[in-house]
Amino acid sequence: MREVGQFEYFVIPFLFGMAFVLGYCIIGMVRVILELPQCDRRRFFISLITPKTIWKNIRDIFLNCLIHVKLWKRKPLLGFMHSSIAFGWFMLILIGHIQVLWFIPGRIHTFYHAIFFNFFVEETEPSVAGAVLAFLMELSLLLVLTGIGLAMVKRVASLLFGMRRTTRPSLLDRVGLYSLWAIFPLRLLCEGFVAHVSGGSFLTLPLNWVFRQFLSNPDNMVLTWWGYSLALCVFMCVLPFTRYMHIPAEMLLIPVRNAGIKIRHPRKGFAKLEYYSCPGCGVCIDACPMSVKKANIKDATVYLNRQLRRGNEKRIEEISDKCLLCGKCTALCQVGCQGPELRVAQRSLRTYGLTPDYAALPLDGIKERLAGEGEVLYFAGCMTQLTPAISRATESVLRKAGVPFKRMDPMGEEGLCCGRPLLMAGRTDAARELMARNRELILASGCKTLLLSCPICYRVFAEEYDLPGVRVVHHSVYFEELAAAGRLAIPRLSQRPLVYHDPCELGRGCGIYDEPRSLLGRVGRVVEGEKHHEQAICCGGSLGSLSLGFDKRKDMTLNALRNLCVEDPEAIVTACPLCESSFARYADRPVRDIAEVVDAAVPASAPHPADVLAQK
Amino acid sequence: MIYQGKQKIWSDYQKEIPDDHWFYVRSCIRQNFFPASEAHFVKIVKDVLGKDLYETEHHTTCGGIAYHSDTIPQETAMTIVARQFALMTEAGYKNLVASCITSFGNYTEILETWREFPELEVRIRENLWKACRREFEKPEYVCHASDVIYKLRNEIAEKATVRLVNHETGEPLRVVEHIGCHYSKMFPHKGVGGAEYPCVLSGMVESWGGKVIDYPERRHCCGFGFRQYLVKANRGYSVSNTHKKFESMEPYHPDMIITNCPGCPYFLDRWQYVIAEQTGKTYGQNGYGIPALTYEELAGLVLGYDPWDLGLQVHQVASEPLLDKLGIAYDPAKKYLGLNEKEIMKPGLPQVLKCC
Amino acid sequence: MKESVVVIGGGVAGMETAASLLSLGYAPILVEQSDHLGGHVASWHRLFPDMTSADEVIASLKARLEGASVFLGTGIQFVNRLKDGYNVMLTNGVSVLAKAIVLATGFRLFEARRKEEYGYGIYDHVITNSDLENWFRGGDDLRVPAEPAAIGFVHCVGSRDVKAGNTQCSKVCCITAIKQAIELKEKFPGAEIYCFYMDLRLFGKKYEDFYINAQRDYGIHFIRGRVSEVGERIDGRVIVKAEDTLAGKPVKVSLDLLVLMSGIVCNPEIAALTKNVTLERDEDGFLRSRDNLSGITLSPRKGIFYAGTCTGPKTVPETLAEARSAALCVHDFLQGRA
Amino acid sequence: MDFGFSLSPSSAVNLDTVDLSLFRKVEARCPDIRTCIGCGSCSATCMASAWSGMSVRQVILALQRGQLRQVEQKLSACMLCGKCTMVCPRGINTRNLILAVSREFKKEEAQ
Repeated sequence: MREVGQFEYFVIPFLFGMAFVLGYCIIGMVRVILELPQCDRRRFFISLITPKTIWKNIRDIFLNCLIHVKLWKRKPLLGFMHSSIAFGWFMLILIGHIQVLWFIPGRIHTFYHAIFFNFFVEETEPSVAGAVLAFLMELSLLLVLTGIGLAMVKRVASLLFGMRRTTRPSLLDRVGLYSLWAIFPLRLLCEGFVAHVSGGSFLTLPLNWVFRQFLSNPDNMVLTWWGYSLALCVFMCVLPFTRYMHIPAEMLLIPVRNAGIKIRHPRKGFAKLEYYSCPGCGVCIDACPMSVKKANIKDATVYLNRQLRRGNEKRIEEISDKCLLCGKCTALCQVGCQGPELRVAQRSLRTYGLTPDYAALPLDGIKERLAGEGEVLYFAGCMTQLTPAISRATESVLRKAGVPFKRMDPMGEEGLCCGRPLLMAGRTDAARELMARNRELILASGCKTLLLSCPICYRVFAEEYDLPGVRVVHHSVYFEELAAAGRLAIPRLSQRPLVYHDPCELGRGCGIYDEPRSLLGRVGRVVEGEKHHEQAICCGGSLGSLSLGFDKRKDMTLNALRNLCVEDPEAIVTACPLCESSFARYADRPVRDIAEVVDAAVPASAPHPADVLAQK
Repeated sequence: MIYQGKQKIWSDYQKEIPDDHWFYVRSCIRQNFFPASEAHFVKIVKDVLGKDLYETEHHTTCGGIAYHSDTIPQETAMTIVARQFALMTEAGYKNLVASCITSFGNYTEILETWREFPELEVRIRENLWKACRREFEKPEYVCHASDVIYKLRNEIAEKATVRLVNHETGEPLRVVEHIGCHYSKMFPHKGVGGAEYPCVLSGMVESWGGKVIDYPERRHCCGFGFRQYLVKANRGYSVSNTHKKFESMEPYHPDMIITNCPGCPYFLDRWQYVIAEQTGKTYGQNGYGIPALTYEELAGLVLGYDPWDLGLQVHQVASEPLLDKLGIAYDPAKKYLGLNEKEIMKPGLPQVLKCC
Repeated sequence: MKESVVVIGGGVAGMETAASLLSLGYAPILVEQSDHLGGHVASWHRLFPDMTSADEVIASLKARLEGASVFLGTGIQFVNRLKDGYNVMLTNGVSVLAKAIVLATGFRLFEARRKEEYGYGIYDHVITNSDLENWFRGGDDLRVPAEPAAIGFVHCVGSRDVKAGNTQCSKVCCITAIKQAIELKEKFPGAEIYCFYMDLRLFGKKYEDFYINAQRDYGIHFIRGRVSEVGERIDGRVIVKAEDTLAGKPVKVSLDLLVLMSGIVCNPEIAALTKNVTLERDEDGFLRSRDNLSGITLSPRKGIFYAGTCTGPKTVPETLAEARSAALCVHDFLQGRA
Repeated sequence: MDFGFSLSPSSAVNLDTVDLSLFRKVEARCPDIRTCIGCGSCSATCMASAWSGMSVRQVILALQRGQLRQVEQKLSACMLCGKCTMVCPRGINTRNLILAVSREFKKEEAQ
């Protein structure tokens, strides 16, 4: 009948597809690496030979690309669906190659023998190894088929998979999707036809028995092999132009990211990898706080990635400007696509006819006022100027704790912005100029601690400023430390439920989740909103969005409030002046900054612990 | 422009102007810059129309220039004016006629102020008594000399030998009338026709056959503005005002401007030269300027006086094109001959503005 | 027999008062000088804030007057005080004895011609708010050009102006100007529309929405500054000068049409009416109520009541509410309760 | 000839000839610019206004009056902190407006 080594024409489509997709990916990879700035490229190459990162890369690729651990965490069914396809397919390829190595080692170089193995061999299952391999193959195939089945269910009932909204696939996406769906049933069919010759296992052998009951001419089955090969070909040929490009792209993304490289240009190098790594799953649509309004759905990161691939400049601009930069899409994204960073990079591409000039700022006067030694320097920030209750409470708490401090921006006097809003708008140069001035002031003040009320300021001071010898701390953390050290006598007041809202910049931005909760826990009973920690919902007031008007934000704030009030808290506590103002506008219960809550809890007349000690 | 609308306004601002027996006070500026104008006013009123007009050499400035230049206090200005009134009372007249718009405004303002604050009048009477032992009665009527000509305009028209029409085409001349700010802007009811559409000059123009031009900036000041001109640093502002007016009237191609104020004809005339030098632009035809005349000069022209006797040669802008349009004969050779044919010297010619 | 009440003035205030008196069981006698009911509202096209048709408002008021005695084209010769009521002598020779009189004598629109500097009646393209409404109603007006490129509105013409003799705010002009500006913009979408205002007083329900719409959706320009003077250009367009007080700079603009928002001033005919029966008037010339808080419809005299704009500028809904209130006061008075 | 004085340019804004091109461009990006009521909240709250004269209100007005140099001068020290957006009673997205102006502004056109 058939002999190993005989060439069959039906493998040509597969070989063509394989050659195309490999060529495309190799060229793409080289281009991406070349587009990296030189320093980043060097860093990447070094990481590839550093054992620590090698191990990290392998682990990440395995866990993320094959197992989809993030999806498992989010919704096991969704995770199972994805990992069954990815891991199952991977196993098919892997075991396929083991089979080739085992039975026809001379053919390993042909590529196609591993894919069409059963066509070219006979009687493999009598050996124990053959039977085990065949069993494993069919187990993997079953896994993939289960995944495909689930995928089909998901297309009609995405809510079962924890996704309220999902993307509308493009035409090519559909072609890719249907060809992907076709590959594995076809493979089952093919292998079913030849199982009596090639051998098989628990799936193909019964199938083969059924087929042979009514199929007389076994040559007809060559057509199915053609179908299988063509399905593979179609899938591989459209792959670069569909969401499935994420499969190869992510494998490069992981090592590049692990090398510590950041997005510098929205279209080149790392950014390109990011948007090609987007699987288009649409998790970010539900994640996006703007999605409460239907009109904003098309502004989720998945659409940004799609438009970046297509080069639709107008939409790219719109999507980039609208985003609140809350970072929730990144937090939930299984490939960790950095939507906000992509957008900021896009914003920074623009040229402006007007460049700010901060030369007129009376630096000397402020320096003179700030001159001192070793005190805490409190920078309230612009937004806190509009919520004086926060700065007053902060000052009061500091006083009660006996912490000597100086205000960097007293109410009503010349103040500077921290520079973060400019960075968010992509005006990096202006931001750097402003930051240089702030830095000068801070260093001139001789402080050892820079205390911030506003997470927006906190993030930029912590991440972007070079302040040797100065500790940058947010008041929620600082007060928790004071309380833990016994310098703030907080009598545990009650079991009243207080919900804590994670400000985007403090939570997802800087990873500060626990200290505010533990501080708040000293005053009352901390309850959580429906979504919290890295899944917290932006208040809608973010400075990150450039184009979102005031009237467009109300629904977001209401949605975030709804989320916070599931446990019917007595008050909403947050640690950001902007969140506080946004919520206070529409909330049906008190909204407080954590500083206000702490200040109210610490008795005004309480003797300072240090004084008490001194008296003893 | 709805002419009937203007007539309706004019009917609301009918000012009572006495027919005869006037006490005439001259203008400081006009005596110097346009002496022939005042001379011809006296001549026309007294000799041509046979009215009673009294003048005294004892009258002084009304203090208006000093007052508007912030160099004397109001009380001083009032006392000066009180002395003029005393002269009038002593001469037995009750109708005051001022040659100067600022004087007219000054007299009106002071009388209105006394009406509102009678104690001030008492004090001024004391001041005057202490200063020169004089007493006065307030005039029954205060008029401007142009009010008198307005009143007599039809009598003049009857005696006129020239009409304000282009003698070649028969078209009425396009005349810009410019009213001094202090005529009716302070007290609209004290001026003929009010402040917005005064008809003291337009009445003369229409009565003598011309056509009045209404251009957007007709209300604007000539640019003198006292402090604006008198302080050299402000003169740019003064000339800019005048420039604005000329830019606004330019599309109407006016043949002439007539004025009833001492400063206006002077600045509307002289600044045309300065504007021409600074911007290279002239507003009349063929590089000439637009002649800016006093109403007396115009009255003199229609009555057939010799242009050089009327003093048209002392204007910066040449009046010859206007005289040609009107068909008035003049002898170019006599332009710069003064009284008794004495040579008064020819001025240098400017670079840009065309003069004869 | 039903008690007679004389209602003087057949504008919306008089009509509503008479209708309310009718339903309270009295025999109102509505006296109107002109030949039609509805007063100023009858000459208007649409009313803010819902763009209600003025004709519909008048028609529904008329419908409620069924059964009342209405004298059109009739003035008042004199009113005499009797021992127990008043004798009202009408110009048609009818003499009415009534215990109560309601004055609903309304207002006059400020004679825009008196602001001479704006050139109403002199320049070819200057009209008033009332001329514009007449044009909206389909009346011909040669002053409105076929395709204006720029249109201006001057707020407060004759209002809040010592020089015009009226220090009061006419209350309705701001919103009327915005309404008319929007209507004109709808008719001439290509025209730039400028509103020159001293203050914008948009106090009523939905007024501020009107304002935002005018700015946002119609792109109407609001310039804070009172027009100082208007001149006519050689091409017949008007040139308007004002100070842009927010910029601190003079501003000028050429317009194809200028609309003057003539204000509400007192009706001078009140003087003749109150010859025999003295009724005090405020400094602004409007009738003085017994008090301006709780007795706005009460005159200082027993049996004489006020309704609507005879006591000061008011909007249509305020006028109607006040008319009903006046009818109730009359009722209380005739029942001996006040 | 030097008279020692010269014509001074008019300070009046002539709306007939005013250059609104920048305003129109900004308006297209940020239509709520039209709804400014000139209340001055933005300037009053501005962190930079004290030392730079920064004023969004005046920028909006200057755009509508075609005074491009003033636009530049009144915007020169913006730190984009967003306080003006927070306080605007009309909800104008002033940051977007400032960015739109900065993008569309051309120095050479302002001369």
